[in-house]
Amino acid sequence: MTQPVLSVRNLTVEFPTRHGLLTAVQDISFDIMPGEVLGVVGESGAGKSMTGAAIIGLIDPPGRIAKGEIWLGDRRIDNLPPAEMRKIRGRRIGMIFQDPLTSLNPLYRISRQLIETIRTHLPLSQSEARTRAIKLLDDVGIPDAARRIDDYPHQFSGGMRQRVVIALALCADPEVVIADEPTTALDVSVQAQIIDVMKEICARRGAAIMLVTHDMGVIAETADRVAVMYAGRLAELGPVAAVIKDARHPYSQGLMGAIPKLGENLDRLVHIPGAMPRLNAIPQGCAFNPRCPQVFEKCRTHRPAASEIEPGRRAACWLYPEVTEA
Amino acid sequence: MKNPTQGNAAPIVPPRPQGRLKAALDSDIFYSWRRSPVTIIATVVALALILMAVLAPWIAPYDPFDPSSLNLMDGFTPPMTENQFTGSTYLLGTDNQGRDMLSSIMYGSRISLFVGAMATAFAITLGVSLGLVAGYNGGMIDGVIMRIADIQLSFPGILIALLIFGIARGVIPANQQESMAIWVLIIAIGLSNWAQFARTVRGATMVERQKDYVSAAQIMGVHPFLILLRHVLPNVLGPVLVIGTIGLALAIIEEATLSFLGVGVPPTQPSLGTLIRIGQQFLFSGEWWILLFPAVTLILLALSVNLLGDWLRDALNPKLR
Amino acid sequence: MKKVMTHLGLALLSTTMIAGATSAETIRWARGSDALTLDPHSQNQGVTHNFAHHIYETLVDRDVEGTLQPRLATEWSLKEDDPTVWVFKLREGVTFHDGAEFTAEDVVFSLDRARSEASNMRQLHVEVTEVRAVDDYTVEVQTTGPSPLYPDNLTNTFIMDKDWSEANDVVEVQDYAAGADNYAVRNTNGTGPYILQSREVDVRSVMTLNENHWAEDTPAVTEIIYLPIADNATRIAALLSGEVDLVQDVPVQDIDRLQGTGGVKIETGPENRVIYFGYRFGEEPLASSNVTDANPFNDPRVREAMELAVDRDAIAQVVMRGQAIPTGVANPPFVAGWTEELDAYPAVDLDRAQKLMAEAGYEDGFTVTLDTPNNRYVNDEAISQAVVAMLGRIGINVTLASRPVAQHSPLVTNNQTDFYLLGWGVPTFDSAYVFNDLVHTKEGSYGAYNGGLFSDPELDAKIQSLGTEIDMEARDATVAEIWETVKSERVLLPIHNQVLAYAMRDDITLPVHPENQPLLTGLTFAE
Amino acid sequence: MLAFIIRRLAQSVLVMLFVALIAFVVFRYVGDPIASMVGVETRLADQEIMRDRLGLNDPVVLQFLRFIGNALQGEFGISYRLQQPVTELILSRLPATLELAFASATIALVFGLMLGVFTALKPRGFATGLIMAISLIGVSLPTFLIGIGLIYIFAVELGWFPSFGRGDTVDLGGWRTGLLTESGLRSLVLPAITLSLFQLTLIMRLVRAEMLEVLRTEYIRFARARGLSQRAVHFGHALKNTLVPVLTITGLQLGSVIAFAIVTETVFQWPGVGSLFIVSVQVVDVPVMAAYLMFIALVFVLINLIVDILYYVVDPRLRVDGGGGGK
Repeated sequence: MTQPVLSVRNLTVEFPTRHGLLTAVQDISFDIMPGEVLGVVGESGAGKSMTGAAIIGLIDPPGRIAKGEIWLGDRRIDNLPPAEMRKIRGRRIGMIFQDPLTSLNPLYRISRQLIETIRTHLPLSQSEARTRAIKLLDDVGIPDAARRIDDYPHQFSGGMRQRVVIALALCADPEVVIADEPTTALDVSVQAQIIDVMKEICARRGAAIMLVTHDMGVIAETADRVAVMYAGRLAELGPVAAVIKDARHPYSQGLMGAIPKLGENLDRLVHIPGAMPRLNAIPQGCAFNPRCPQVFEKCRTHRPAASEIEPGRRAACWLYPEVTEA
Repeated sequence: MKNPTQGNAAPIVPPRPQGRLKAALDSDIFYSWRRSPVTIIATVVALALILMAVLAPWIAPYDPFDPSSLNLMDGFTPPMTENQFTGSTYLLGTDNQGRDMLSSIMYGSRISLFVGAMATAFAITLGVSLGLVAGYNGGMIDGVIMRIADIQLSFPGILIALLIFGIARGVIPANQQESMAIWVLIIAIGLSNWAQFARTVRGATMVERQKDYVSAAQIMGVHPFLILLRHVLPNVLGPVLVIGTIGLALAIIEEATLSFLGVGVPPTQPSLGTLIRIGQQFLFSGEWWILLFPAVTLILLALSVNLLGDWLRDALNPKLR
Repeated sequence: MKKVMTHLGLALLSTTMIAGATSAETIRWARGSDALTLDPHSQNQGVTHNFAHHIYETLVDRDVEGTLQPRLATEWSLKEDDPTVWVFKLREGVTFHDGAEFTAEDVVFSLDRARSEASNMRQLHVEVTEVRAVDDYTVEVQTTGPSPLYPDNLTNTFIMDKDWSEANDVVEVQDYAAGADNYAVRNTNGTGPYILQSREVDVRSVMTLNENHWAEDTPAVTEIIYLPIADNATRIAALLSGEVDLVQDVPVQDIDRLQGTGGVKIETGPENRVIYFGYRFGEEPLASSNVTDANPFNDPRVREAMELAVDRDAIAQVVMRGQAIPTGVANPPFVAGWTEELDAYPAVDLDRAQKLMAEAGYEDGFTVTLDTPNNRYVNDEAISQAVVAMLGRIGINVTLASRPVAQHSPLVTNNQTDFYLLGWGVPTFDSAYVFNDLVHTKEGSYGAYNGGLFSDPELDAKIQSLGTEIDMEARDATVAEIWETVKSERVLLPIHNQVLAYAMRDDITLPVHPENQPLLTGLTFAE
Repeated sequence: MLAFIIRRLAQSVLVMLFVALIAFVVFRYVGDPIASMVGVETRLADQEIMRDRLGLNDPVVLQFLRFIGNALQGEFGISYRLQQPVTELILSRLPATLELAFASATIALVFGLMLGVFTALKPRGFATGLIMAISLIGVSLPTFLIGIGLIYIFAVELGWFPSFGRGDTVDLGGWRTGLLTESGLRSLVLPAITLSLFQLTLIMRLVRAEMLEVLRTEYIRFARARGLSQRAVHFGHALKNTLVPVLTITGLQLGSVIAFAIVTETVFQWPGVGSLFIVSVQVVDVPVMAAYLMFIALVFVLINLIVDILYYVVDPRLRVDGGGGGK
């Protein structure tokens, strides 16, 4: 069996606030296999982005990883000193942010941003790095890359800019790319293109993708496996097709009730009454229990762990006998 | 200038139901207040000074504005020392006219605060109105207003206030200048501080103007300006409050500087700045209390108001520079 | 200009400004303001004259006692058979700084220049119709009528070199309207004891001893560095930190402290200047008063009540820190016509003052605005403030309007004030100078500063007679009569005569000059 | 670019005209120039003659036109007080003010930038709290009190620095500098610090706020996520973006340093244009006041122009969008 390229073990992220500790991510575990696309889905505030930030070591203070481990291949990275972690970012884990309009430094030419990143990680000369950068731009589908590389970000359209962002994230050939809502800010018409470009270029380079989105449609079309998050916890994890067809967690069931078409916003389509609790008001037991149509006594008192209910599938719900307490 | 649409990523704060926003905001503010001892002290000091100023006519031991109550021979009495001629004793001593320093400071703070508050209120009114007009109309009007604001911002308030004071001196008949002095001061300081408000409000207005409800209102026949006012004001309340607080401190200092330069309120009704101007003459002659107490009061007042403004800025986190 | 600057640069490089590094003969002399101009006839202003006295000289001047002394004139007298002509004998062997010889034609030229239209010294020479040289060292001045006190007017009229003036095109006094400046504004050629080496307006001027000066005694001070420092606190700080040696304008409140400071001492003496209040006469109601059917000041009882309410001693003691001589007459003791009887003033009597107010129909008092300058006389604003408080006690509710002198004095000359403070110096040391401007009805060249519009035709006649009376006894009698009326009518409300204070490092001595025009030639060093 | 500059220039001319009008109107009606030109003892008839000669009795419009015409030629007439051509007076005072302004601006900029960046990068440190608190005290202290306090402590009590003036100066072809002598430099210390404190706090707070905001932006997060070094992120990416808005405000602040010098120059008897102005205000020396105002306006306009052009150079977005309507 191949070793996972990225392995998250019992990750818990906390924010000390005046209301006490807010647990933004609680006890999450998952693996990403080489070349695999793992979709992470959930409403805003479910902890998806925070998980991504935790993996790459960029949680804004005062937030911190309170528990758990993150392994990149056979190297544990959640406790690395900042300097070591910097060598991993960009080099071994790439990250793509939501808004291409704000992800690029407006004052520097694309070339400078690319070359700077390449040379930070790879022992290349200025001109070698430039060649590599042009190649990358070409790969992500920027026409006339050799000329446009010396443009400023504002001279590109939104979709083009996100391609540049992808090129930047991939310029040192990382093994994993964390794409945090990479298309949300884009025009519907280019969303699909960007997803395709990203998927294709990663596939070509053998990079795995952790695709964070609240757009179930994107997941359905892109991901191999999907992780459903609710209130900072993992609700369900399994192959995309299986989860869509036969979701096990009542929340996932609600989520899959109607798979939105690509580009439609999940927030408007949740068919479950009520709203996700605020992080400072997560109920005892299962976080979903106040909204769950199948709630019973145990749900209100005991918290289910995301446990394997059949090979390759995990769910955190007391409906399944295999589920253990967290 | 900053693009007003550009938001900040605020990853830690979970989304809140819109209806409770206000309550939550309030409690947030209260919480950050409680957590900052400096702010608590600043609040207490500011409140004490404001209270002292407002209540001066009732709590001050003497009325320093009533000249007939003064005894010149009481002049230069050191703090808590018996005057050699009159035998009177004053907690903070007396000035060169025999005025009780404590009462003078109370009444002086009253004038300084009054001038500062009125000038700030004037600046807010003017700035908000012009900002709305500029932001709503755009084009030429916007250009003219913002260009004037630019000029205004680049000249120090003192110079502008001096100018306005000069104009007033020329326009107002000699025998009314004294009674008008305080209003001239208010207008002068107000006119030198409006631009910040105008800029903030203009930005917010330009954002709001794009929104659907404005055109909807237009279709429904409501004057969009009214709608804008209703929607823009709550949005800019935070920044205006912050700029206003800091502006209040600035206005108080500006009043002091103008009075120091001799173009402030009449010496028979001294503000803190006038008291400092008077006291500064006695810097080398040993009557330190005439300068020290008003100066400390002024600094405390400006500092506590500034600290409050600073804290408000952090607490409301408005997009400010 | 360039040359002067280079010169200055060199001069500065050779001097050190740091405290303590001064040679014994150099005096760093700080004042509140700079001379306005070097043109000696362009400004009739004390600071300017004081500066000029070191470079230029006058025919006569006053010593520290205020007595007239010979300077460029050695003798002067009325022509024996013609009281309308003054004869001046000039000092021989005097040279200008450029080496030119001083002769009668220079005096004729200078007096004519001082009388010319653009001259600010003109009013002191209005009676003069002609100045003529009799010989190289005798000059006659022809006046319209007998002018017994004309030499008193000459103490600030400086003598320039005719040839130098013609060569440099400064025959005319600076004319603002011409839009160009005048060589004499920035360059000098006098006969005085010091030669100007460099000058940066408002910053510093350097003068060095004139080795060829006619005086027998060589002054102890060989170099003067003149430093205008406007801010009172900064000026005193400069003395305390040893950056200057002499401060001429010492705020009264700092005198005590300076006296108690090691290394610094104070010289004080009375100035020839009286501080007084003026008020509006006439039936017309006051513009600033709540009494709208009458003028309270026109009632002699109100004026007496005011005099009884004002505590001159308290003002002198507290506001002036003892640096004032309270007086009951608007005439400094230096001036002919001053007597002790006139100088007496009543003790404060609030009961009587209140009774007088009631008799006059103002038991509830009245309101009025007092206009005061705030940058002209010693503690002018504070004096006014104190008087506001004192008048408040007899029900006169005074609003204080305080302005820089530039805005204050037009109010007085244009009669736009009901009640005002003013100070009056008497450079001629003669009462007529007071009467002409303050007491005579405002008409023609008389009564310019009679801001209260006091008018008494009988007094006017007497005042006018003073100008031509040559019988000094009769003249003195008239002066006494006029003062009698002025005092009993309370035409003015005099407060005190200012006392001047100079502060200096303790090994030098400079006595106070009554017109505040000390010559540094009189400065002595301790052994 | 050219069109942009031309548009700015046209605006500048309008601004100058506007200021000229104010300068003229204000000072034409403040006080009585004659009263300040002549001694107290001058007779009224003489004053009237002078008034006529100076053209003060002409119609106001005519006086204004004359004012503009003369101003265009750098001709502001003769100072009523000092009887010297005003332009020459201002030019001779200019080096002092510019040196003071330059020294304070440098102090303000260097320390403001350093402290601003420091406090932004260590937002939670104790030192940051301390610096921020002290900076607030700095803002709350009126400049004149700071100046008097510094004189009292460092000149009178300690005797370290001179209390007034510029010390020795050296003439460099018309530019009288105090920067080349020891006493000149020593004299510069206290006034420069006094004048810089307010601007320093402003710049520091501005830099800090701007930097904090920039550090929160996505492109900084993205830069970090690409593994760029701390140094590259903070000083390569964040600082430059911070500097764009800071540049504008700081540039304009520089103009106000020159104007703000009025108070400092008065306290320290610094022989610059500011103290010339204050003395002129006190004696209503109209030509000097008018010229000073025009001079400040000119400085403002020039700095504004330079800042605009710099802005244009620094921010590539403006170069293409052609103007940047948001500004």
